[in-house]
Amino acid sequence: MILSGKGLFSARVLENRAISPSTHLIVMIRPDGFPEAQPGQFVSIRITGAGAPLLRRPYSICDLTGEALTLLVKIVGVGSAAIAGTRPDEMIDLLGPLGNETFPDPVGEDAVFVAGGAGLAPIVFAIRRWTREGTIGRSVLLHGAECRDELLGDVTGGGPTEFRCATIDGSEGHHGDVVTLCEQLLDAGRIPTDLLYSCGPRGMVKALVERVDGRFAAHYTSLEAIMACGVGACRGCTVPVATESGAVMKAVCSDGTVFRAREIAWDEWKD
Amino acid sequence: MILSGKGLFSARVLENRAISPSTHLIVMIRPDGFPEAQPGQFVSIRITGAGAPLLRRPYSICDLTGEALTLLVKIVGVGSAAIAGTRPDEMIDLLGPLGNETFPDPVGEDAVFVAGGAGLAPIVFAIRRWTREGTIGRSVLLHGAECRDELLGDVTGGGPTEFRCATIDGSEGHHGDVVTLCEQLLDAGRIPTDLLYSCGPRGMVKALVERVDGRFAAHYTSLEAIMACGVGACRGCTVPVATESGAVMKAVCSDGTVFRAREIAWDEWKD
Amino acid sequence: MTRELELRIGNVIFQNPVFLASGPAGYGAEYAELIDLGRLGGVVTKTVTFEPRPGNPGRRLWETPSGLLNSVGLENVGSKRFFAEKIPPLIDNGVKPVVSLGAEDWDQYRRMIEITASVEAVDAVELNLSCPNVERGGMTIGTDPDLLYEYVRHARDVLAGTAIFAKLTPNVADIASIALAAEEAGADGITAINTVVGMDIDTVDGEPIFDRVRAGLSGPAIMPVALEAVWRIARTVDIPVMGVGGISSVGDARKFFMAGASAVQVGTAIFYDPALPGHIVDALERDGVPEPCPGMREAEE
Amino acid sequence: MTRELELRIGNVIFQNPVFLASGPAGYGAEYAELIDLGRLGGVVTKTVTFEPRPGNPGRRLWETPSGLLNSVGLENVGSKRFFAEKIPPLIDNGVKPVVSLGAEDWDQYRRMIEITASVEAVDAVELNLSCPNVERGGMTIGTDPDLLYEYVRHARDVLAGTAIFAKLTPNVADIASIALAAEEAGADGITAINTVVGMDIDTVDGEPIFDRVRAGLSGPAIMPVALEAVWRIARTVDIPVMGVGGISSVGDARKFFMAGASAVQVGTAIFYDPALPGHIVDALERDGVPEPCPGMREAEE
Ligand SMILES: Cc1cc2nc3c(=O)[nH]c(=O)nc-3n(C[C@H](O)[C@H](O)[C@H](O)COP(=O)(O)OP(=O)(O)OC[C@H]3O[C@@H](n4cnc5c(N)ncnc54)[C@H](O)[C@@H]3O)c2cc1C
Ligand SMILES: Cc1cc2nc3c(=O)[nH]c(=O)nc-3n(C[C@H](O)[C@H](O)[C@H](O)COP(=O)(O)OP(=O)(O)OC[C@H]3O[C@@H](n4cnc5c(N)ncnc54)[C@H](O)[C@@H]3O)c2cc1C
Ligand SMILES: Cc1cc2nc3c(=O)[nH]c(=O)nc-3n(C[C@H](O)[C@H](O)[C@H](O)COP(=O)(O)O)c2cc1C
Ligand SMILES: Cc1cc2nc3c(=O)[nH]c(=O)nc-3n(C[C@H](O)[C@H](O)[C@H](O)COP(=O)(O)O)c2cc1C
Ligand code: FES
Ligand code: FES
Repeated sequence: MILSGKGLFSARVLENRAISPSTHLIVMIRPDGFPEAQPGQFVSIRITGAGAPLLRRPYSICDLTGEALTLLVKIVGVGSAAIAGTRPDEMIDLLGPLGNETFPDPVGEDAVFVAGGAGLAPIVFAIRRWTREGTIGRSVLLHGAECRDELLGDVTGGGPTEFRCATIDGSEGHHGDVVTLCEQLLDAGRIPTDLLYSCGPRGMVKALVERVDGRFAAHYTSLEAIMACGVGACRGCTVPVATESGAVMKAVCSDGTVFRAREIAWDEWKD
Repeated sequence: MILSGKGLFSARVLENRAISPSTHLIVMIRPDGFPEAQPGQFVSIRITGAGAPLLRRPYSICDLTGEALTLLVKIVGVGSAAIAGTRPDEMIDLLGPLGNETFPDPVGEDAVFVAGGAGLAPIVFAIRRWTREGTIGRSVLLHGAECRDELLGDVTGGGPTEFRCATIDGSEGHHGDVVTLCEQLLDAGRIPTDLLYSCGPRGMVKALVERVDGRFAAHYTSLEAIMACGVGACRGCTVPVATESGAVMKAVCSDGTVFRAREIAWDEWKD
Repeated sequence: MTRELELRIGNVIFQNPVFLASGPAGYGAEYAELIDLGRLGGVVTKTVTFEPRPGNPGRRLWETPSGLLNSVGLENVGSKRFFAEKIPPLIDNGVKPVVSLGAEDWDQYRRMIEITASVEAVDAVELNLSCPNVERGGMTIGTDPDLLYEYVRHARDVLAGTAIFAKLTPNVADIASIALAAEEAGADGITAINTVVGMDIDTVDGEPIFDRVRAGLSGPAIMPVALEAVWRIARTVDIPVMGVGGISSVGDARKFFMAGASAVQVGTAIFYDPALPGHIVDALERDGVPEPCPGMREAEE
Repeated sequence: MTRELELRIGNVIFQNPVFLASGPAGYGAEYAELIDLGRLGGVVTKTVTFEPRPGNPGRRLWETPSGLLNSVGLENVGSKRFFAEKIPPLIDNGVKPVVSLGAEDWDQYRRMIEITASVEAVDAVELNLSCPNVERGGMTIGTDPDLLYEYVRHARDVLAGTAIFAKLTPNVADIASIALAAEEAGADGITAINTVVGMDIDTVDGEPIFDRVRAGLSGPAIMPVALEAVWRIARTVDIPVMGVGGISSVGDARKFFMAGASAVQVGTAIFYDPALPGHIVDALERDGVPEPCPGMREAEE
């Protein structure tokens, strides 16, 4: 599927709210002409100012309504800090919507969402949209983080049926990693097994594939990779995908961001 | 003369006032231990933030009292814009005081000061200090700029006996360049001829040397050059100075900033 | 004091001297929604090799201060699919392709030239004699004037009437002498520069960023290096030079013309500023192409 | 997994492997108020030539993206004044000088080596075989392994017991082979890299920034280039390598050790952060010297 209509936009910041000590929810006025987008698509933001980093920074669309475009930005370096520091009325230069493969609509089925850290962003978009549109059955969101301060809470607005979190240090929710939480809930028969949607650190997604993937009818994951062009041109963001004729290189930006998790040649994909 | 005591300091901004559309007067709390300095000395400021320009930016001391250190900053590029954008309570990382040759005290004599644009800074320091200390006789400040908006006005506080300005476009004061103004005042016998102190664009100082220098007992000028170290080490800021055995290279930062204007080999010094 | 916009190489005409560099823009089509490709002098397509190449495993991109390291490794669909699928959409949309031909080894290279000769729609090629990411061929050819002569000579012999640019690596002691060898072998123009060899290390895991360790540095960091290479080459050869390397503003493009370039290519900058190539065309249309610096043609000091 | 801080070259001991690079810090004394020179492994003094040199006319410095171009042209006071006036204050203050010796031509070089041999206080030198700013000698020597061999060999023969570092230019196709020539000629260590050749143009007056056109690029922009050079050299020679080029943080310094360097030099960064060399010493004292990457010694792919 090739989604078209991408372009360069300048978006005015409406609201910038810290939802954890290091993460901001940035709501912008949807720019004129900004195309319809699907969960799993992203925008790429130009960092400006004296000698800012060269490359744009990719951010999943966290929500898109008729009026607003929302991003969830975790501060991890200079680019994210600049974006998280924007104030209402400032303009953000963005390229998008990018990505051609998105989270497929559950069309009424139940779904489990596993989100690690800022991987929550595209998951939130999926839950909000499908809940608004009534195309999802029961939805369970499992959100993992290192500690309480890293948890992003349920920022889904018209959220999931059920929300649970896990912290490695046990400071809130399940004590341990979110994959183990998922496993335990599966063992206990407490969560549905139709669809699994995930986004988060590679280690988390890989663990999902190894430990729980087979127990779901399908597992879709939105991947991240360092990107330059965002449009499939530079071949910089590739991920090895297993095919019958061996691993082939797919571009996360244009062949994704969403892949069937078990197709990824995880062992050949180094961070 | 080698002035010592230079060091790295962090100075808190007390006040930042625009004195023209492109120029700011920045008053900082004099940092603990910041040494005594003389007119013609400067500080070198580190521009921070993501990928800011590498080199520090040199700024003449515009005033130094027991409590405050003042700079005059004209916005011409990214570094000056960053400094001019600092807000009260922000800290400025500065290296100084730098420069070993300074404007000599007039010890009671009369003096003419010619300042082009932001070249006003070290001149202001000289006038304020010598007026405070009562070591100067009659003082005339001639200040030139392109147009009214570029004029900095008489920011000297306890200022000179007389202040005149010149604008190239005639939008304020004498219509024409400040050197011609100086020449006319000399011709009319309206200004003293003991000492001339100058600072400004090279073209201005060169014209002073060519056209009026000989009519003063002495002419001292504070020079500018692109600098890296600011301490005489890198030999990047050199100016050719005529000596009996031909031109020798002197460092503006450590052999200056003040030179006898007629010693500069102006024709060999390209900008 | 400005020059005409049109760039002519034999019978081949480019409407203006602003190109997309080989690689960053892929096959062109990927950027068609973001850059008005038809307004440019041409699009140098990403280097194609006779057989498809999967490219390098592991990380492929890494930012450095004002620079970008890449280790894409010439991933491409191979000559067959390239000419069948990638060239027609460009031509159909009024985009002028300059086909970048890779050289893995002599045999592959000959076959690549041969198939290119058979494609009538293509009348301009750039020989990538300089990619630092390929083990065989690539960089070796670009650093050895004799070998380079052979490669260019062969292309010249087979591709009559085609405009041939030889793209050089800066990772040599004297790029001008390499350019001279290309000129003598019959190249119609020189493209300079390809990426500068570099690497980076992840201090957390204590390992090189890239599986293949070395990568190619591009972006503003290398602009002064590219500019000097263009200056030196333009003083040495009589054929036109395409300047490339770190151009990230209209002013940068102007510098390359002043250094003696007849055309410019924009690479890395399109990642953050896809509007730049168009802005350069605007500026040249408005102000003309800058003349070379007066000192450019003077004898070497 | 860390190494000792002390660096030993024969009988010459440096208390730690952190140095100031030749040039930016002048003769050392200029920075004495800002950098605690006695805490460092040593200070490589700015290159000195037998006769004094006035340096280049015109502009000497220009900033580029994350880089600095310089065309100082080896301005120095000459060997006589250097040994009489510049070395004693360093020694008296407990600072370890490494004397950078310039090579204008064979004759001047021989006299430079001779006078150096007569100064007992000096037991470490760096041969600057690579400055791009001098017309005669300089870059030519550093790009020609045979010539370089002669120069290093001569220094080795005359300066018995002295630690000799050969400083190399990156402006070559294969810096490792040059390093090998230096090792074979008897150098005790390699310093890499000197500046990368570059230039810039003033778009307002349409003239090159520097009178001599070409200049040397330093600073963070060249860090990936320097790191790769060090990696390649360290895999090739058995003598210690001093890494230099764009080090602007403690993390950068760590990268050079991981790439195989036995010591690091800080140049351009002291202009904006004079505290950096001290911070690197602090970090090494706290965490030890990082081990080379596991892959560093493996056979070349
Ligand atoms: C398709 C996609 C969607 C994303 N969505 C979100 C989101 O919704 N919210 C969010 O907070 N983050 C998201 N990210 C990650 C975000 O792009 C990076 O955190 C950001 O680019 C880091 O930039 P920086 O300048 O702050 O950090 P840097 O200083 O550049 O680097 C900090 C760390 O981040 C790593 N990094 C740098 N660039 C990237 C990159 N492009 N992708 C992954 N890691 C990188 C570096 O290796 C380093 O470890 C997404 C990434 C991708 C590829
Ligand atoms: C000893 C000394 C004292 C100075 N005192 C003052 C002062 O009191 N007030 C004031 O406003 N300015 C002063 N300057 C000039 C000031 O340092 C420059 O305007 C500033 O460095 C420009 O930095 P930027 O990043 O804003 O401009 P850039 O973007 O770097 O450049 C803008 C323009 O300024 C020129 N420039 C860059 N660096 C320098 C430099 N170091 N010196 C001169 N020109 C430069 C460039 O060539 C360019 O034309 C002084 C300079 C020196 C050497
Ligand atoms: C991601 C990427 C891929 C590249 N691929 C190629 C290529 O296939 N063939 C080629 O000749 N040059 C390739 N290059 C080099 C560019 O064409 C150009 O020579 C170099 O990047 C310097 O220009 P820049 O700084 O404007 O990018 C590539 C550069 C980048 C950044
Ligand atoms: C202003 C300046 C002067 C230099 N002078 C010399 C020199 O005299 N001798 C020398 O071997 N290298 C000289 N260099 C090169 C540095 O020693 C160093 O090799 C290079 O700058 C790269 O390191 P850096 O990026 O840390 O500065 C000079 C560099 C600069 C910036
Ligand atoms: S970022 Fe360029 S191909 Fe994905
Ligand atoms: S700036 Fe380094 S000598 Fe003056």
